[in-house]
Amino acid sequence: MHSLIQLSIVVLLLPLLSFVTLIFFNRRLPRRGDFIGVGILGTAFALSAYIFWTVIVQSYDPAFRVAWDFTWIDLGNVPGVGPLQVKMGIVIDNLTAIMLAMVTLISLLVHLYSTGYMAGDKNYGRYFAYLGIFTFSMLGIVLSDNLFSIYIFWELVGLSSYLLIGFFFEKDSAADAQKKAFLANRVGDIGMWLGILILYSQFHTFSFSEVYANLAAGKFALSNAWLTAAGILLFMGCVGKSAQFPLHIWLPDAMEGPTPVSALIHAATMVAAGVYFVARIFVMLTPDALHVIAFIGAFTAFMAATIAITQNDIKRVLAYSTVSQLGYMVLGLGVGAYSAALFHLVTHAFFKACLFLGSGAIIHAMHHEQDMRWMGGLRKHMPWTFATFTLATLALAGLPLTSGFLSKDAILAGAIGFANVEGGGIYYLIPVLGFFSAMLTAFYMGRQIWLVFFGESRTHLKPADPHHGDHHAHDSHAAHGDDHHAEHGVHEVSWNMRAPLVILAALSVFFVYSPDPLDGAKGWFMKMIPTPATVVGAANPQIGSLPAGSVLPQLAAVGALPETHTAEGAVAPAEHGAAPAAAEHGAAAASHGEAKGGHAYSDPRQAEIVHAGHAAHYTAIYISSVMVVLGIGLAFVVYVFGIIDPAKTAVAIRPLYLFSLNKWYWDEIYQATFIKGSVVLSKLLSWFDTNVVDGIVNGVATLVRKFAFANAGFDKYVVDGLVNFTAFSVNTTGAVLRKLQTGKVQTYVVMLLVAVFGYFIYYFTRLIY
Amino acid sequence: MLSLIVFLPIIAGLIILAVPSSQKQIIRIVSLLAAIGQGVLAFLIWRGYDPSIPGITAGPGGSAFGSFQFVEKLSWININLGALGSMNIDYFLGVDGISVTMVILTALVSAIGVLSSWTIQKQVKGYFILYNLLATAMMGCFVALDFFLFYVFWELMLLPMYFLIGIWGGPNREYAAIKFFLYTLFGSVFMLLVMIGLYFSVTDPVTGNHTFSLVAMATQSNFNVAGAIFAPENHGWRLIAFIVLFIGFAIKVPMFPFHTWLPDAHVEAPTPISVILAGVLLKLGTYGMMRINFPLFPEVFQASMYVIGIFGAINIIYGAFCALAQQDLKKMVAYSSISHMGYVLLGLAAGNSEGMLGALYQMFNHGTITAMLFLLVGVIYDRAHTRQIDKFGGLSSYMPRYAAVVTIAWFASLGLPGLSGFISEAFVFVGAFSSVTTRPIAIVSVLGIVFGAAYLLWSLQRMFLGKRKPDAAYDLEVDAEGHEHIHFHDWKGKLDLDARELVMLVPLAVITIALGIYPMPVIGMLTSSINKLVQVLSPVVLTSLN
Amino acid sequence: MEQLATIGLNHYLTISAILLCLGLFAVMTRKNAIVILMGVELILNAANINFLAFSKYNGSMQGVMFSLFVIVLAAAEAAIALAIVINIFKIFKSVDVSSIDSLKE
Amino acid sequence: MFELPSGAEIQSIIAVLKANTGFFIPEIYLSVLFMAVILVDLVTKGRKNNVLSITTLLGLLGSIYFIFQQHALPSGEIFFGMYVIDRYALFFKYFFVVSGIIAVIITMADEQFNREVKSMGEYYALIISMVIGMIMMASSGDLLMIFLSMELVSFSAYILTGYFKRNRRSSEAALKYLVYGAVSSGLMIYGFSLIYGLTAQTNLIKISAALAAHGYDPLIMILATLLILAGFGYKIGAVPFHFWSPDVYEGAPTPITAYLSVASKAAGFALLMRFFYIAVPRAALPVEDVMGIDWVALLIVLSIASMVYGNVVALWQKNVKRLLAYSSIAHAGYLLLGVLLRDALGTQATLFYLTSYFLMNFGAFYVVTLIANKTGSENLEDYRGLGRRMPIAGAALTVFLISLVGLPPTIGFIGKLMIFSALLAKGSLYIWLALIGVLTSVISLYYYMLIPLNMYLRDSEQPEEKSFNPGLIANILMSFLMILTLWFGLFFTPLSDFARYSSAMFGITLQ
Repeated sequence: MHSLIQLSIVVLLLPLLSFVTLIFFNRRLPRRGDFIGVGILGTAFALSAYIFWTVIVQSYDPAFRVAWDFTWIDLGNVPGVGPLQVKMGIVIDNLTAIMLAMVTLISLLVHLYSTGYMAGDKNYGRYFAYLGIFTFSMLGIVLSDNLFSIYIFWELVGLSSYLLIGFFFEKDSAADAQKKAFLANRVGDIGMWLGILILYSQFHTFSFSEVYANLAAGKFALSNAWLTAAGILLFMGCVGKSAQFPLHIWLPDAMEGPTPVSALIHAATMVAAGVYFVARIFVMLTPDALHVIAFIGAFTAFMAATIAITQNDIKRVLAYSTVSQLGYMVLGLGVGAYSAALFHLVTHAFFKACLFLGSGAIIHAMHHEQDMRWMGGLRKHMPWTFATFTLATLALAGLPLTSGFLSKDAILAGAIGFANVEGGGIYYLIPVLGFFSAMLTAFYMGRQIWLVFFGESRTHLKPADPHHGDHHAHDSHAAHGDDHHAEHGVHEVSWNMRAPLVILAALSVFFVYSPDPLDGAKGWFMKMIPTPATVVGAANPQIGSLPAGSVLPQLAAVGALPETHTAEGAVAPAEHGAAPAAAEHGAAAASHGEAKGGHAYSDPRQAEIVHAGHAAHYTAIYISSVMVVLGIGLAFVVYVFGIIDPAKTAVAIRPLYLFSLNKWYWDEIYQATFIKGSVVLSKLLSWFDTNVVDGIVNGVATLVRKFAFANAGFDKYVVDGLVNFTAFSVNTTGAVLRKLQTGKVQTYVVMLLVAVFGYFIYYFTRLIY
Repeated sequence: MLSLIVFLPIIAGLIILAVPSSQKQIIRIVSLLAAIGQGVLAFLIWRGYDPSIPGITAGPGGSAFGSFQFVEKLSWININLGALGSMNIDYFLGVDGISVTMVILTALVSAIGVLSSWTIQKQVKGYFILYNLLATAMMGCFVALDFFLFYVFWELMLLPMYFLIGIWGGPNREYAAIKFFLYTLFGSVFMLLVMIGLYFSVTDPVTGNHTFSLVAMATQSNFNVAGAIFAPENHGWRLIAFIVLFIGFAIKVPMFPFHTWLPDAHVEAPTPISVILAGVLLKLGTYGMMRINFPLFPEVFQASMYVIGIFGAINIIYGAFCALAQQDLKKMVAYSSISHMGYVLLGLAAGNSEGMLGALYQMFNHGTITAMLFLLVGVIYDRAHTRQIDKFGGLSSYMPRYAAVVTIAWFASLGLPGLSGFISEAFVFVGAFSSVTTRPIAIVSVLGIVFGAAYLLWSLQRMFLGKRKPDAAYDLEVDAEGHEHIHFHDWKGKLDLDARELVMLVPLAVITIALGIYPMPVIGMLTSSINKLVQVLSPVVLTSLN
Repeated sequence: MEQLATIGLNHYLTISAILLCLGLFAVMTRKNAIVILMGVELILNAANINFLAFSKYNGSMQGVMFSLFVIVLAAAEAAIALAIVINIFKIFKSVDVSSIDSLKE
Repeated sequence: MFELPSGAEIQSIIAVLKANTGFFIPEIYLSVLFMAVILVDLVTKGRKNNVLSITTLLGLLGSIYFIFQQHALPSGEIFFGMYVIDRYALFFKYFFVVSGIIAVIITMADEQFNREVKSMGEYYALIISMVIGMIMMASSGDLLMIFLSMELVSFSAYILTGYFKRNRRSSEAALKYLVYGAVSSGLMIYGFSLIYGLTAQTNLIKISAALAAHGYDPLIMILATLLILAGFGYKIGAVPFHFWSPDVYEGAPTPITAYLSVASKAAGFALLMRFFYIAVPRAALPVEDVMGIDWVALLIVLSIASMVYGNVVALWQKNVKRLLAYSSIAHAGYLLLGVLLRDALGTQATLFYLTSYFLMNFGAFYVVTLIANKTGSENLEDYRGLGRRMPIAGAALTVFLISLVGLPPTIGFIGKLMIFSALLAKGSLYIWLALIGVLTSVISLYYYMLIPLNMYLRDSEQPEEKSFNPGLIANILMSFLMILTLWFGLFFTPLSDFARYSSAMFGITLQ
């Protein structure tokens, strides 16, 4: 077994150990055993840092990949298949190494931070236990080498997120949020599971490598539509976890959890798992699937950004910005800017974690005030927080010299390139949305910075109502139960909360990733994480350029989004043209080893996109810079110089304002349709069950039910019903027949004779005829 | 060995018969000892079982001894029918992969049932006699390899169940009891006719006589009586027989639309009986299908896989929806059983190894998990004397241990990875999706995953999270240093789980988790039998794998 | 006269059939238990006539024997019947069978 | 016109009679016993003591010895074809004697007699005479013998039914029984006369020979058969000849009810089978008989009607004895299923079913009697909570009822199993009858379970929880019967082999 594998197993199991220890013994340990959590995560981080060092820094090999697996379930010699095992395994490649380091680092920082933030909570110990199991399952996702185990850890992540969102379960809002999150994720998981099933039903294996090998060998027996469907369905898992439209609704509510949890799970790692998963399955995604992904990403990015601009809760702004940024990543993958998307994943993880922890610090300092309208002027009180927060904000907004700039720019460049290659008008929608969202991002982050840190404190403006307006208000600790803004002065947070901020902020600067502040592609990350070779393009090239007519019906059959159809139809010819050109581009790229890791692409289309993206690099820089400046400028115009009064504007464009404030009414829509729908349906069915089904079986239902409760003669109906499905027949026959027993002996005699002579006449007639 | 494990409870019952009914503790202990004895035997069987031997059909030379294990075969009845030769009925026990797991499950659940019967105060003597009778009957059904013997045990279950529900049940128990009795009897009387018909249609290759041996019946070439009612060419009657048997077993499962006895029975039955009912009895239906219904009429099974699958899907989704609407916690759990047994049906309908394996493993897991669920329902019912979900709220603040176990059980029941329920459901889907016949059905039934999560999480939230409901079934008081305490009206015992309850629950929880992490201890015993069963069920499946 | 001289089997059978019907009629219509029993006697005698006639016309003794036994048993039956009827009269103060119907349904 | 037999002939006749008496010992013995009991009664001046009953018991037990002797005898006719000796008859001889014994036992247990009558007088004598009569019914090979034995049974039954002279219900039952019985036996005689007219024979075998030889006028034959069927149907209490039975069973003293419901029903079946198998043409019949008469259809109608009517109407009964009466009608239907098969397996099944019915029905009535002693009532309502106060009786009764339903592991289940096996073995046409059989048996479950339901699931109104103890002997007997019911439900080989052994009439087994 490769030494790195052993290490990674240790890394994987350490957090589990922390979970087990803390869940059982936290009450018996000093400080509720938080040091165990932190210590263990420290070790885990050290180990993964070592892995990172060996794999990435020390001896980088583009094709580096070590895997190990063991038979988990042995199905024996299955008829028609032969010996069949379900294996569990671990794979380490460059991406894994980076993710390992990132996850453990952020998790460690959050652990550290929590020691300050959660201090005094009555379930303090359990909190760290939950963090432990979360880290465990997240690392599981990162390390898995097959779909089945990824699905397992996927759900486990969902569970830990469920537990942590509902950590303050006394709050109904928290309870609602955790349920919502779990269910939304389950919906996504269904899709993912079906996707897995499609692949399994073909190859009888879950392992990535085997699946891809089979695909590359063209062993996929079903139509390509099924393959596309598989891709889209697997992507649904990402839609759920990474809070993409239409399942994004849970993430903002998830802010009910403690703020460090929001930083760890709902900003940096778990939500990124979706993107990571799409990257893992990137090579088997057909162009059709990729188109769907790209559009969903773009739309999500835009929608979330528009919502974010009007939110007042500091964490909600960040939540929606997270959704929006995840949209970027998904968009990036969709357009084929693989490296860029993953790059953004990493950078975003750091600065968004920084932002959340910062907001946590603010909330902490403000005694659990989360509404930005009642903040202001904090920069004097909390300089550290201010500095780090601002730096991260700049990164998020994507100003040059920040990491966010590099990655976001790369994605947008890829989007432009993609649009160029596909050449369809509608595909330009994607970069356009991208850039527009960039502007919005800049705007709402500027707004946030200003509202929180500048101006004068507005705490006194807050309408003094006992339970804090909107119920999303605050984490109610036992210790920090009540809060009086007036008395306590706002002060900077303690070192164990400050240190993480600084580290994360430092990680949001460009030089960590790339020598050239303007080009991420020159950075080590994008060099080292090149776009992998697709297995579907190579195996059956017709997928890329399938005549529209033949694909559409099948696509419709598997229910892909409508725009892809039209899109596919539109671009099909264009691709025919593009393919050869792309081929030689790719060749060229390969020859004078340009910044694509000297990778030759088996799929011309992919090569073309990457190349075009590279070409569109500077365009992207210009446009995005302009957009960002516009955004920040607008923010200044509104909040600094007060030229435009936000309140008046809000009134002026009230419908739009409300539309954004109410998050495009998605919650209401879902409430009205799916949730109401299923509840009503369930009521209906259970009525049906108790009355109709039971009724049919028991004979006349109402009778049965009525008699069921009258202890007296009810059961005779039951029996009749049960015995021959119509309560009536037996029972009434009984009632009628027994009347024959008149008690008068002569009637008996008469009936005797009637019977005898009845027979006789019957036979008589039969003899006559 | 099998005879011992079967009849141990009845022996205990006879001993109890001799104990004066005032000696409640002795009675309890006797039956507990019997249950423990069963457990030990089950463990020995588990240890001694050789997973490589497939079972299902007769081994080399047409005798069961080659393929089944722990076989006990004695000539029991041998009566002269003149021209029709002699009617031979054997006392014929044996286990293979699909029954040995059920034997272990039965031993486990009935032991737990005894523990949870500890609180029964009314007519303890009669209760435990009937209980032991029931235990014997259940165990017998799983190890009987002679149709006649199987039928005897099968019917023997009805009466004790009737009284256990009818005497120790809830307010509406008469209704539930007679309903259960008539339903199941209605299902099984037709089975009797089919059994006789099979007897006249099958000969034992070894003796050449007609036989009731299920092992002989499982081989189609033994249907060699010319002109017999179920002879291979007699398609019409074979179809009818299949349907009759299927309905007979489906009523036990219970399969929509024959399921309505289940909620009533569960709601009225005392906790231990619910545990037995859900934990073991329901499995008898699907076990019967795997042991009798399908192997005897494989070609009909092939033709009807689709229908069975559809019924499975209906069970899954319909059950989930009904559960979603329930206010009574126990009723919700009952409907969840219906939903979960739907997975079993679906897996069986797939007709391939993955599906069958999933189905059988699901039977085992559902046994343990549902047992846990009903025990937990019983715990809260003992304290609050109500099961209305809305009468609680915020319990996990006050009963942390209870809440923890509930969380495990609930999540196991909604198929969370790492807990045993997940693996079986996953395999059911894998199988159902892999077989072309049931693929569309599988796609639909996947919805069950979501709705399953929905009703479970919703009930969890309403009962354990949030704050105490204003009309809750318990009082809340805040002591000096601001700690909140609750107490239930007229409940003297420990507020949180007490020792006895933990003894019942913890093993189940441990099993659930252990089998979720590493299922091979159970699955390892099944695979060869399952693969054999799939072969018996026919080559048609194999060609249709993609 | 020669008609009478040649009384054939049919005549006997006709008579017996008529007797049977009369008996049944009595049994069905009469309310008085005694009369009903007389009706029964008629039925039995109808059978007797048959036996005797057949025995005469196919020349075997069994018929005669049979009718002898029937007569005897009829007498015995009458005895038991009367005993029961008297008992009934003691209790119900009536022998109207249609009024004696406490056992029914 | 008839020439008298010559002296030589008379000599030979006497010789034959002397020879044949050797085959007649059990009957003679019983007749002696009959008189002996009357004498004992005279001696003891009808004083209430157990002398009578004990004598009867021992006497009947003794008769078993003589019956056992007859196994050695060859099958055949005696007394010029009047009487038959064969295994079939033997089976019923045992059956009736034992049932007589049990009837006596139940009588001894029944305390109602103390209340109702001063002297047991001729009661036991009549029981013995009934035994004799039924034995003769089972072994009669001649219409005359049939008639005589049936009347003997009926007369004794009338008197026994009305034995509680001062009891309205008893007397009413007697009257009804009498009238109905008289009419139907009258019709039967008329039918006999017609048969005699057609064949000039009264011996069953000769009749069948004559019918086969000369053929017959179908119309007359049908009329005859129907009239005879009326007579038999009244004995076996099958719909539509059953009307007397509920009233009589309810009114008669419980031991007599049990006795009638088991023994005289069995006697009826014995006759029915012998008559239809022997007398009427039966050579490997297709369903539609060569001579245009569809006996099987006739019996099918009777049997279906009985099963459905009996079970369905029983649902409404509130009096346990009456409920059992209807159930006995239903069981007549099940028995007819076996009869109408007219083959070896069918006969075997019928005989076996009779045995099982014997056990469970007597058991049920015995327990009912004991309960009636304690509660003084046979109403379902008064059974509330009895299970707790009379544990053994409750358990026993439950077992008997389960057996009546036909659930394993009881003998009743095996009985049904045999009947249905016979049906299915015969061919798919009869499966539908089997279907009706099982369906109706599901219905029967419901009303049978009403009794345990009241005994166990409901509590009596009056709170007093004092437990009734029916006494040691009673308990032992009940447990004995219960254990037998269960034992033969699990190990029924001997019984069924005996039934098979006995299913040979005149030494011939049907095929």
